Amino acid sequence: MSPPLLEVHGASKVFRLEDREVPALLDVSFDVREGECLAIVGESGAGKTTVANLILGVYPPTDGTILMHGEPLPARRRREHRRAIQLVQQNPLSTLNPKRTVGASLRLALDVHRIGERRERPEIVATLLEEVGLPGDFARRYPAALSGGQRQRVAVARALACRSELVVLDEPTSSLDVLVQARVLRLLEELKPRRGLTYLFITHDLSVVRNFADRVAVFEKGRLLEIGVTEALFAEPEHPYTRRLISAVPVVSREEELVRDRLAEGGLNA
Amino acid sequence: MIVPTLDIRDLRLGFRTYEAYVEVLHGISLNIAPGERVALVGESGSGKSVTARIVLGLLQLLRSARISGSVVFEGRDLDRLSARERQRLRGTRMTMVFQDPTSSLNPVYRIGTQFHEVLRRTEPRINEHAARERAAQMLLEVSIDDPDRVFESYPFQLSGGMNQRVMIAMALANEPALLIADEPGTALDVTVQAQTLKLMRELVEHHHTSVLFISHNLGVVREFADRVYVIYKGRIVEQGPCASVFERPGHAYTRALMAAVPRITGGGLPDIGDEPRDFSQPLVVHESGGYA
Amino acid sequence: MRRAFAILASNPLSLLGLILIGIILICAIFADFIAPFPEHRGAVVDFANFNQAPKWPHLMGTDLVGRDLFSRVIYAYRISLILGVVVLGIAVPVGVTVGLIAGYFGRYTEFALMRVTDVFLSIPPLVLAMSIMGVLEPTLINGMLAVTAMWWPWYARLVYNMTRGEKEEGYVLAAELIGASRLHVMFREVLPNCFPSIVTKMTLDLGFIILIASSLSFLGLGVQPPTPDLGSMVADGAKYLPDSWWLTIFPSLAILIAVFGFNLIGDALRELFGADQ
Amino acid sequence: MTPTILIFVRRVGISCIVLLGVSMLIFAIARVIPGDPARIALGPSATAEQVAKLRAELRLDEPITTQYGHFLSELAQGDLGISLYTNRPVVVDIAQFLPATLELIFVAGAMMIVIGLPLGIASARWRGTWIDNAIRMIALLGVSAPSFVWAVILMLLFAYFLPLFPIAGRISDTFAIEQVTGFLFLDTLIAGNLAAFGNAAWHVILPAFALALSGIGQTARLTRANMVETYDKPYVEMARSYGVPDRRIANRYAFKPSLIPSLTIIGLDFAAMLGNAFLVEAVFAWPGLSRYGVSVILRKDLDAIVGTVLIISATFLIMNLIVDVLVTIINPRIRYSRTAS
Repeated sequence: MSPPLLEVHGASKVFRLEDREVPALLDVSFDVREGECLAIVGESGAGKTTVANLILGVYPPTDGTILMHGEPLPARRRREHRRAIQLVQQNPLSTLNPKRTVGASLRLALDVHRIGERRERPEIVATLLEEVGLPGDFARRYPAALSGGQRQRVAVARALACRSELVVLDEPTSSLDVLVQARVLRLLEELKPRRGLTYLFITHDLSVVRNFADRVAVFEKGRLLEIGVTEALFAEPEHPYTRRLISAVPVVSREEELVRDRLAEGGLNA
Repeated sequence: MIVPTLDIRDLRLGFRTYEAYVEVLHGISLNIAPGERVALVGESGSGKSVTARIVLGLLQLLRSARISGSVVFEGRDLDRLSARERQRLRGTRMTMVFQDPTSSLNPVYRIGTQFHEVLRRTEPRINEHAARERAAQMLLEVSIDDPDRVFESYPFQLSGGMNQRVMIAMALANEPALLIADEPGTALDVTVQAQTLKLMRELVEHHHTSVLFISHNLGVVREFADRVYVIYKGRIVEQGPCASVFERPGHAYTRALMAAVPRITGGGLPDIGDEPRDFSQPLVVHESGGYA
Repeated sequence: MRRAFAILASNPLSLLGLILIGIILICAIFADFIAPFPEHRGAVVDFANFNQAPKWPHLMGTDLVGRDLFSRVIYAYRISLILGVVVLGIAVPVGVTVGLIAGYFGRYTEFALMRVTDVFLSIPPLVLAMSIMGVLEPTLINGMLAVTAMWWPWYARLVYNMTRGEKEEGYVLAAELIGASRLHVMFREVLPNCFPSIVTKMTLDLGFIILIASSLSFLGLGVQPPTPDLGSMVADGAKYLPDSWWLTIFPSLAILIAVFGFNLIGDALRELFGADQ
Repeated sequence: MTPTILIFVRRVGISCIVLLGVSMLIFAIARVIPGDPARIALGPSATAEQVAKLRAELRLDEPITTQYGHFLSELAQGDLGISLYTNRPVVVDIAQFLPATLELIFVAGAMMIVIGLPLGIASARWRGTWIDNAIRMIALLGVSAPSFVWAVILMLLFAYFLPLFPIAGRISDTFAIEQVTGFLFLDTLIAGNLAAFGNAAWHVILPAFALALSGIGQTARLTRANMVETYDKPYVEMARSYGVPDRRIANRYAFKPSLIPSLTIIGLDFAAMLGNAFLVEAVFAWPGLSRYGVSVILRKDLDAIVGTVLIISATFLIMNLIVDVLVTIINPRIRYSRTAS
């Protein structure tokens, strides 16, 4: 088993509103290992996004620590900390600045982290686009001229541009059509070993998780209920909530229906 | 002979813009028997939602829309009806459930007021008290047992699932012949979506309501509908009973769709070719299906 | 840009706006060649032709000291436009910067900056300009100062509201996560998305500045005679209503046409940019 | 109702802070005055001693912060100082002139809402048709001219050429009405003189309309824009799908949510009216705050300038508070959100 890339120890997050406190995450600990894809599964209010934001350093945890390569990540992150952890967002419509070209959005990552010589950067941008399956001359286009799937590919290229180690995938395909979703997921799967990436995959879609993630962590109402290797968790879901989630999955074949209903009742081996 | 609830033949829709004339629907035909649940499944931009809006007579209000073909509802050709007569059908004989329940309810009126408005469509003189009673009865049917609290609430004070149930109750309150459901519950959590769909299915069965169910989610369609039409870029490419379409998809596009869905049983991510190879093949009709 | 122009020209109303403003701009820029009596912009007295109703060569008639009203209206346009350009030249950068900072930083910065903005917005615009003009000497420069002081908060408010909205957009988060500086995020990421609204407002405001400036001089708090000014021309003429109607009606129409023209274009721009999104 | 009251208290607090800021700003503006106000007040014939004495009386020799401190403590006692122009307390002057201005503004404000809102609704409901185009044109014309231009044009048309309305003043000289509140509408009613009430109403129509025109245009334009935006909302489509008639959608389903942003702008239009009233009053010889305001500004009468601007801003802030309360009542989302912002 590979060593942990990122460790979350006893992380809690409480949001202070004017007249009350809203706990979003309660004493959560887990780690993400180098080269794996850890899926974080749950419904709205589960704390998935809070976990992502803590790891990305959007805001600091109320309690607990987050370690990267065994080093604690500070609350105020320097540029170097930013580079290693990148995000692919859910909404392809807003993830790219509509007033800047695709190339400019990618160039920003290179400029900020001084990757490559200034002269080489347009070349690097083109290479990055090709790596995510887009023609290099897309650099001149504005996001309005791109489809949802193409925008998500650009977002992936942006994460690659930073030479990031951990990519947080926040429902990256949930607003895409099923054919496009399949292609984008495929791309992500291919990039992972080639670029030595580690994924934290946030989703509510268990069917995708089953085929895409190495390990799964199930969250509900800010708590981590269950975490385990995908195969094992889908063979023997321990927690009743996990079973409820599985029972709600819409399936397209009789065979799946049988498996799902047995899982919902307790597990394949029960 | 039974009169179908809805019979669409060779429906075409185009929009006249400044630059050109864009055809969105290229002649689709579709029918729904009384009490039948029929799904129209396809990707975004395939023309599902506009079809629903033509049936309701909403798109006809747009001056840029050009519509041809026939839409016969309970034996009456909608094209021959005046705008006023079409309006009279809406909310009484045909109703609609929308994608995002919370934003589909008016944010500045209480649920009770909005429900009253809906009931007034069939009974214009219904008073508040009677409306409350009728509405409470409907809310009980969608498993809301504290109707009074719900009536006093504004939509933003209720959860998405609650609002969805309220919408379903409103949609069925006037005993419509046809319910159009446009991606119902897509904005909700999976467990809530599963619950409300189950509830809706039971209810329409109980009330013997015909349903036109619009969705992009094959799994949801399979669980809800009796029969399915697959639409691709404004053309129906395949139709038949859910069981046979899902077991033996005949059309290249349907097969690709089915293949692209990741399975809960595992087996890895699907491998999808880049180009739609033969998605424009002619219509595939499954023998056991179809209703005429 | 060319496409935008083509769309503007295809709509009869915005075309009318373009034509009106085009004529006014040409008049203002080439006033020395277009005005039939350029010397009448100053303190000229021609008692032989005083207070005459419109007839050739005095298209709009003459005023009480015999100056050609048409020439004076043209020169008044020039001064109004210079005023408008200078005011916006100062007010827009100031307001935009304040709005960006308040909207992007939030919290205490936002509270402080927006309360200052509120203070300026809480004094009815004309009253604020009046007090400044009254306290200072009524000259063109001071007029610009007074109008600028009442104008920047509107841009601060506009950009502040937009920034708060844009801040929630994914691309801002993406830039922040890459590690881009705050300056970059504010001025390179957020600001370009505010441009359409800013440009639209600037077009509308060129009209409204003419309106406010003429209001000030109508009250005797604007540009002083003998400099031609639409507002003071209306004020002077109003004393001789209804007999010498041309003294008030033509300057009034001149204001109306200019503001109307800018409004037409502003509306068209708003629709154009709105449709783009 | 507690949250509503809480919001209200909060808004009052913020308004007070803003008003304090206004006082500082206007105080600062008034003190950068070039030339010596004492000299201007006393005229060129006054001796240097007299000027020095007045300077001391006005505390002009002290640092500006001390002056401001004195000003605040006097303000707390309801004292705005003495006008050098009328030699009376500024408070008394304002009390005399303000009611006429407020009366004008209230009537204009009522016109703005009663005419502007329905025009906006009609324009949105029949958008794209000739009705819409006509209303948009009228609204655009309304905002395209300063109110003094409208005042002059209306006066020329409806007082001179078609003598339907009086040319100037608040009430005909034949009526002698005892001043109780300063508001003629109230005073005539108190006096029980309906003829005088009617005469006052007849006098106010033309100036109020001139003042209201740009507000009417603005309100119509804004209401239309908001309504058109609301028409694209899913809940309007849902109302349509339930066969709710167009008229009911326009007047109810789309109107109420659209009113929320419109109201805020209507509040700002009131502010513009407070300023524009100066222009209209000048044209129609309306005995309001205008002549006083312009006179004190031209004479650099410090206390009177500060007092006038402060009162006008306070009026504006109070109107905005009223608007805020209305918005809160209409918008349940504010009323019921526990974290009102």
